Amino acid sequence: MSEEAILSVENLAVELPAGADRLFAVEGVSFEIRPGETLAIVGESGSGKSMSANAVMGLLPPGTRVAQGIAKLDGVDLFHLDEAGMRAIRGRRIGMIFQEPMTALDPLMRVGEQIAEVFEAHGLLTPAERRARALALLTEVGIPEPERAIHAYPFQLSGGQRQRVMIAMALALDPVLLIADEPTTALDVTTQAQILKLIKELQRKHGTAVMFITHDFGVVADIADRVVVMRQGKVVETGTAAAVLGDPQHDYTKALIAAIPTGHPEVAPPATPRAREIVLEVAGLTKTYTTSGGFMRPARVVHAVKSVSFDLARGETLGVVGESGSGKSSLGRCLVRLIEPEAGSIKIEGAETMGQSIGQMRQWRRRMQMVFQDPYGSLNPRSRVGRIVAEGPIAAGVPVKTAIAKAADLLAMVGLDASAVDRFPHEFSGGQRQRIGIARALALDPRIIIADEAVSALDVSIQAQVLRLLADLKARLDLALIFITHDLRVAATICDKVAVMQRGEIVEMGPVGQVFGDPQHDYTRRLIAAIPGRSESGPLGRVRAAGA
Amino acid sequence: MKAKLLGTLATSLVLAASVAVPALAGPKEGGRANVVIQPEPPGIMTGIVQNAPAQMVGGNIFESLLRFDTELKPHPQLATSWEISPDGLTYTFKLHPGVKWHDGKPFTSADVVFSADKFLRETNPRTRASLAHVETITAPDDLTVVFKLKETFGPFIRMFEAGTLPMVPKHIYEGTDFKTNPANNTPIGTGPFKFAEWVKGSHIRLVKNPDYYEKGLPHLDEIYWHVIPDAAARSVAFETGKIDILPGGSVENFDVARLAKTKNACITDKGWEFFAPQAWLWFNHRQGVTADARFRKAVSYAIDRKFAHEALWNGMGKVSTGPFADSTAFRDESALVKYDYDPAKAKALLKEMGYKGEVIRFPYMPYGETWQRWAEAIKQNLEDVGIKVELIATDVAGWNKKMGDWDFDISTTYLYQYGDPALGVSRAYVSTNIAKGSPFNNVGGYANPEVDKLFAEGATAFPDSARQKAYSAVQKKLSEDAVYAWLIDLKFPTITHCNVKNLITTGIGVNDGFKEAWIE
Amino acid sequence: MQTLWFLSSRLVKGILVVLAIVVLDFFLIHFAPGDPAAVMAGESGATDEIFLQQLRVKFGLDQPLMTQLGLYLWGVVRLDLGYSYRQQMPVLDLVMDRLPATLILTGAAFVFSLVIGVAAGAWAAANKDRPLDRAITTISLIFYATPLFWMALMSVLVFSVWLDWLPGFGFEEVGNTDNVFERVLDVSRHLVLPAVTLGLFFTAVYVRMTRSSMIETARMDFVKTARAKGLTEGVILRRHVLRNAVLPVVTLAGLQAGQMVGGAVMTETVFAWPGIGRLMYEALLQRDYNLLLGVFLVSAAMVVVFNILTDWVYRLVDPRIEVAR
Amino acid sequence: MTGFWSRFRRRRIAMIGLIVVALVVAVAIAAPYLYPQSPWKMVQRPFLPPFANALVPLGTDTLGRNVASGLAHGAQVSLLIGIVSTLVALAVGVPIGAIAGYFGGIVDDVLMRFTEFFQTVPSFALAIVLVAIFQPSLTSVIAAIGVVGWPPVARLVRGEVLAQRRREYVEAAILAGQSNFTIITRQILPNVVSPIVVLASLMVATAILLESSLSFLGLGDPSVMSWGYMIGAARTVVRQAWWLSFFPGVAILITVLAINLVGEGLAEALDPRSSRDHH
Repeated sequence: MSEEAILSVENLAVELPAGADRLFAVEGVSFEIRPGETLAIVGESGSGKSMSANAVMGLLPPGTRVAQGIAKLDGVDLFHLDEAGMRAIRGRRIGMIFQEPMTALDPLMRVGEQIAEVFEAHGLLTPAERRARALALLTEVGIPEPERAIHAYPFQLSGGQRQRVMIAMALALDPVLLIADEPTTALDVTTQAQILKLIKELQRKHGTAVMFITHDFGVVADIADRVVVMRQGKVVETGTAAAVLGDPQHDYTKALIAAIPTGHPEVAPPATPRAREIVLEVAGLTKTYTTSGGFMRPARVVHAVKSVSFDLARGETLGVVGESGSGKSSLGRCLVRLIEPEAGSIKIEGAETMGQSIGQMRQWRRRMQMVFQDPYGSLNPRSRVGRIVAEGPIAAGVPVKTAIAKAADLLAMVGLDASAVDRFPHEFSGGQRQRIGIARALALDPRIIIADEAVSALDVSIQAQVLRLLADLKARLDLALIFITHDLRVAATICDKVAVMQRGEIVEMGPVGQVFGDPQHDYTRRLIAAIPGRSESGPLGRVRAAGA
Repeated sequence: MKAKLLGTLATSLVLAASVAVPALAGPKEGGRANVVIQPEPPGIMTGIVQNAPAQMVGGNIFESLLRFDTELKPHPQLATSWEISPDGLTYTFKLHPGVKWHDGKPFTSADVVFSADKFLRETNPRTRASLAHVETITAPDDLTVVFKLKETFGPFIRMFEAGTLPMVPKHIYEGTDFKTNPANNTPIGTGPFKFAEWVKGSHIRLVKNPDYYEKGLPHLDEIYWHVIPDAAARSVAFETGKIDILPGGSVENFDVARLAKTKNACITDKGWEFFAPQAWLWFNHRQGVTADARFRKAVSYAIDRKFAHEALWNGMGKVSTGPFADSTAFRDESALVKYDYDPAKAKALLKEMGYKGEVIRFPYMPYGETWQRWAEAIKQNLEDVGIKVELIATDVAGWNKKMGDWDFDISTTYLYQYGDPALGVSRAYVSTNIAKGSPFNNVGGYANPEVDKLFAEGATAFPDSARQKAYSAVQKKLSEDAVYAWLIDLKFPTITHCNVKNLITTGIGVNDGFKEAWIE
Repeated sequence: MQTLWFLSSRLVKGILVVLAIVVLDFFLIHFAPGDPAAVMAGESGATDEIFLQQLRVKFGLDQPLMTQLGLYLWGVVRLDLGYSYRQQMPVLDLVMDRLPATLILTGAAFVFSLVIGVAAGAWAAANKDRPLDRAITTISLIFYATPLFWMALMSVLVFSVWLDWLPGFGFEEVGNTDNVFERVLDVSRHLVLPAVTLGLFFTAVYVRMTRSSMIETARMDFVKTARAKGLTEGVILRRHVLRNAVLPVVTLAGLQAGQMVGGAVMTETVFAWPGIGRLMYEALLQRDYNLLLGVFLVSAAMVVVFNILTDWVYRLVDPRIEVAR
Repeated sequence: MTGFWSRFRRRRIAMIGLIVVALVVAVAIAAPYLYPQSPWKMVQRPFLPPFANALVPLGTDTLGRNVASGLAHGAQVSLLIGIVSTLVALAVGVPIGAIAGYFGGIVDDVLMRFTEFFQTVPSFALAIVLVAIFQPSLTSVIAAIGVVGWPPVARLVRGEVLAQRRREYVEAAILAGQSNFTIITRQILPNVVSPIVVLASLMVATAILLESSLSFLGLGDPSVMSWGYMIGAARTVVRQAWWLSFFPGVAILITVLAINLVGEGLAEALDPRSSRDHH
């Protein structure tokens, strides 16, 4: 505490517009950041962490306003600056990067010009110098071929590259403070690791203070010096990273940390291994997408799924992991034939389903049901929950009344109140909706459940509950489970076997312990290395090592 | 605006210079007439295209042997004199010497024979019908033409009018396909004006024929026919001075009264005597209630012609009382049974015949506002006495088709009578003229052997007193039967600025009016 | 190469669309009651069956329908749109005579509506929910709801008849001058009322579209990024918001081209503008099949060209299209 | 629904629009009682100016017919044509758009080419042709307006269905074994209703404009009094009797304006952004 804080926020309150579910988005929030330090603000969705950052930047969404508090930057209260004064601070004293690098860049402007704009905004340098600086910045953030990239449009860059451009822009004028609002959430795990590394490096080099907003304790463990934990607009705990992660004081923090997937199987394998009763056998499954070029132009071929083979036994859980675009979701959809595979064989309980008619397919689909990713999009907003769950049986010919009654039972089984039957999806929280989705999948008494990123959209505490429910149901109903996820920690927690996919192919498959403990394929190794919070030297790693 | 101002200034300077010369009492030479043409004609070669706007323009380019004044008396044109043999069978014409076509070739009797015997027989059905009475057409010398008839045909002399028998150049058309001859687009005539240019959708320009055979004529340098498709725009054009002359039918009747009151506007209903258009209501005699004379009489009583005459036609023309229009020869008022506006009589007749509310189909004539308003008024008149009417909207083609297919119960129409019952009246009444496909024959399907006989007598009887007898009998019979409901003997007013002088001099009005016209 | 490819593929597509339209229209119009021979003959005031038959033979109307269609299509391929029975001229000549006037009118109306529409829309969006925004929105809504022909009628009444500021009809004062400059001036004066009247409806459309698109775009993340750079609101609005917001307006403008040709029928009729809109209405009333088809063909082709041009402009403005295709 | 109504009510301008529309509807319904005589009936001398005679408050036309009566009866026709033709357009456009959006691929291609095809023909010109061919009558006018009106519906529905199609609840429905028809009608369409309702309300306004344009050109049903007819009939006398074209023009303007205001109010009240405020 010897050094003077460059930013200190005291007793901040942000008022929400009338009619919102609470009066203040943020209330009584205080924290400070010292030069060169990384402060992580952690919390689940709705905790007010982003709102606090936006308040500091003076970029609150319309309708909300700072009701109280001071934010001192170099002794000046930001909340009492006029618009011009605030403009002089933005970009120059405080830089900011956002979650979605795709939408955060102007799609119609070359990235070089977008970087140069920062200098222009503050009336610095000549156009030629601005260009030169932009080039230097792009080089510094590690974009390949910066001379070409400077002329590129955002859509021509990958997600990681775009985020690098954002960082270049944010750091162009050497601000004393960088606000990073969930900057890696939308990125694949390997890219995330690279970006985190880049931020760290730049911070070291320029001595910038970083205010890092995230929901991921793994990331916190990797990057933070100090941590502020927020919940429902209030700060529940503040301290050094080591202290908060290693010895959380508040129950909420404890719960959050406990909910982090440990990366170790939680369900003990059956005491007596029984004979594997194969329910699903997949061989040589292939699906390619051809973007039609028309005449004179070569067609582009993308292998979504390429010669995938595996089998699955009753009571088994197969994890399918990989980064976005690896084909893991396509695989899941091919299995239930939401996408028609072009080659291969899918045998359910020994019977071939490929090449069967739509009518016959309906029969097989009852054996294999799916739990979807998006808790909002996967439930029809205009249907009542009971009806949603009962739809399968109704379509199969069960009388509506009977089906709805059964739906109520199922809802109870997934831990929801029986009154849920008559309500609409929007009346439920994200976790509850995923439970409804699970109930729906169970309604047709399937043998196999495919869960496609079923917990990715959930807050970590909810995630743990849903995972537990799935594992529990699987055991109780003796189901086979295919669990598709990008999160290796989640996969390690719930799966027996794991398949690693890259560019449509399974590059490595085997028991979880074997794949994660002793990865054979280079890609698997890279994935594992990129898991945040994994490093043994980080606070979380130390905690974990000590606890486990 | 500025450019116009400058132009005006320049003109007024020139005018100022010429004012020094004392004004002459006679016609002023030179200048341009701006005239409206509506609709834009498909062509102006009047031997091929016979519609009204084509005739209006073409009448200045093409001429016939004679002209007819407003009393329908013949006057010399390309013929200097003519002679009818006492038996009424031989017509001998002496041609004007030294007449040249616009391309410089001399006009001779061979052109007359070609025009009448070859060209118009092929292209003009109306002329063909009249020429059916002709036995031979011969040219004893370059300036003499002789028409020999098979039988006497009373109205024969009226054929030699510019619209019916225009002279076309033999040297250009002989041996070609008349309809596609390129000269149709750059017509060559003998008239006082020559074709200069035609910008489709905009204007047609005629210029003075300097070699015209009548010395000192024409007075005007050029005529611009402006195409302005919107009626309101035509009125504005007249008021703003862009247009000097609005020929009959070029503005809506509702606008006529207003325009007539504007400054420097002169109005006349002369110039329609030859055509004598008469409007009436067709009845379909073939079926339904309209086949019943009592119903037709009821309708005739139910229609308030006076209201329409005043509200829709500005009191121009006359309320019709019978099948012969006011200026048509052999009209006999005393022979007619008349149907004045009397709804009570109409109701009584309907009751007597036991009309049960059958719906009458009325595809009215789609010739513009006035006709639609009139149809609405007629429908209202009829509904007031209890007749149910269904108005059917059509376009010109659809209406022609409906009429030609006899797919109607009543409908409005008007036809030219061409001054003589044999030319323009009998066609709507004689049973020999009932044929599907045309909207201009005996569409109503009225068939009465007695009437057929009387019309035939009237056409060929000689002399005129014999014709009058037959026609008086016909008028009596037709009005007794209430064959159609005759509405109004139309006159289409010509509106000009008052400094346009001497425009309407003949019975076909504007159609050959520019020869003697001048602008003060 | 990309461009060439784009143009040729769009052109092929466009030609196919136009040909299909011709075939459709051919059947549609021939389905109509009314015999063109009767119309032609009817003009002469009197006629007989021999004459009608002559006309039918002359113009191939006695042939089976499929033969007529085949002949017509073959003609279109050779750029021969047939012969107008009524006007006694080749259709192509008639249409081409009238086309420039329509192009001038719709072109002027298009530019007018787009420029004013986008400017006013942007102005309104920049002042969202302030009196200025309300005023612009209200005025544009009124123009949007006003029947085109009524507006035309009222504008002639006010500006031409009562105030006598502008000519109310026609293309030019015929034969007044041979001076090119004076002629241009003259035509421009005649153009004002019809072009503005035709353009006002579309102006209203573009105002509304630009405004909502601007407001939508202003919510985007990259606008927040621009603010975080410290740019002023004015720069953000012009450089980031407007450019992005204009894209959907451009697309809409391309689609509206067809509507504008339709609107031209009305405007040209009221203002006596010698364009193809008026030609079309006249042709229809006279059942001048070949002429009608010719006008249809040309106006559909115009729309296709407009669409291609719009796509082209879109490609210039939006770099994403080039690669995405 | 109550949430929707309170959101709608909050917009004052939309409420004004709604009140005006309600008034027009009331006039349309009351027309036969207000003016039991036919609006075609010639009741007074022609060209009687407005406010001169209490029995004909808005004056008389070229044939001495009551302008006020024409306006009232015209309201009936305008609304009838506006609503029915919109329904026709929906009946054609919704299935085409839904099928194209749901099945995608070649079906989509074919249907959308078909739609594009109709959009390429200048729609007003097409309407003129259709009405002329089938002869002007209430039915042909409604059909023509419907036929030129459906492509935007199809495109909108296709877009919305396409967006819904990608949502996982549709995949869930397929896995539940529901038929395509059930999925489209029971699952997807209810979620697409809001934008369709908004578009439909605006289409009613457009249809009224289109009908008036056709009537103006003389392509209206000659037996029904409509506002467009009144203006078309008054065009030639616009200078001596301004009220004949002025009043019906204002009637169209106000009605179309009001419907547009209601449509915009609907759009905002049904906007997913504002309806999502409960989470």
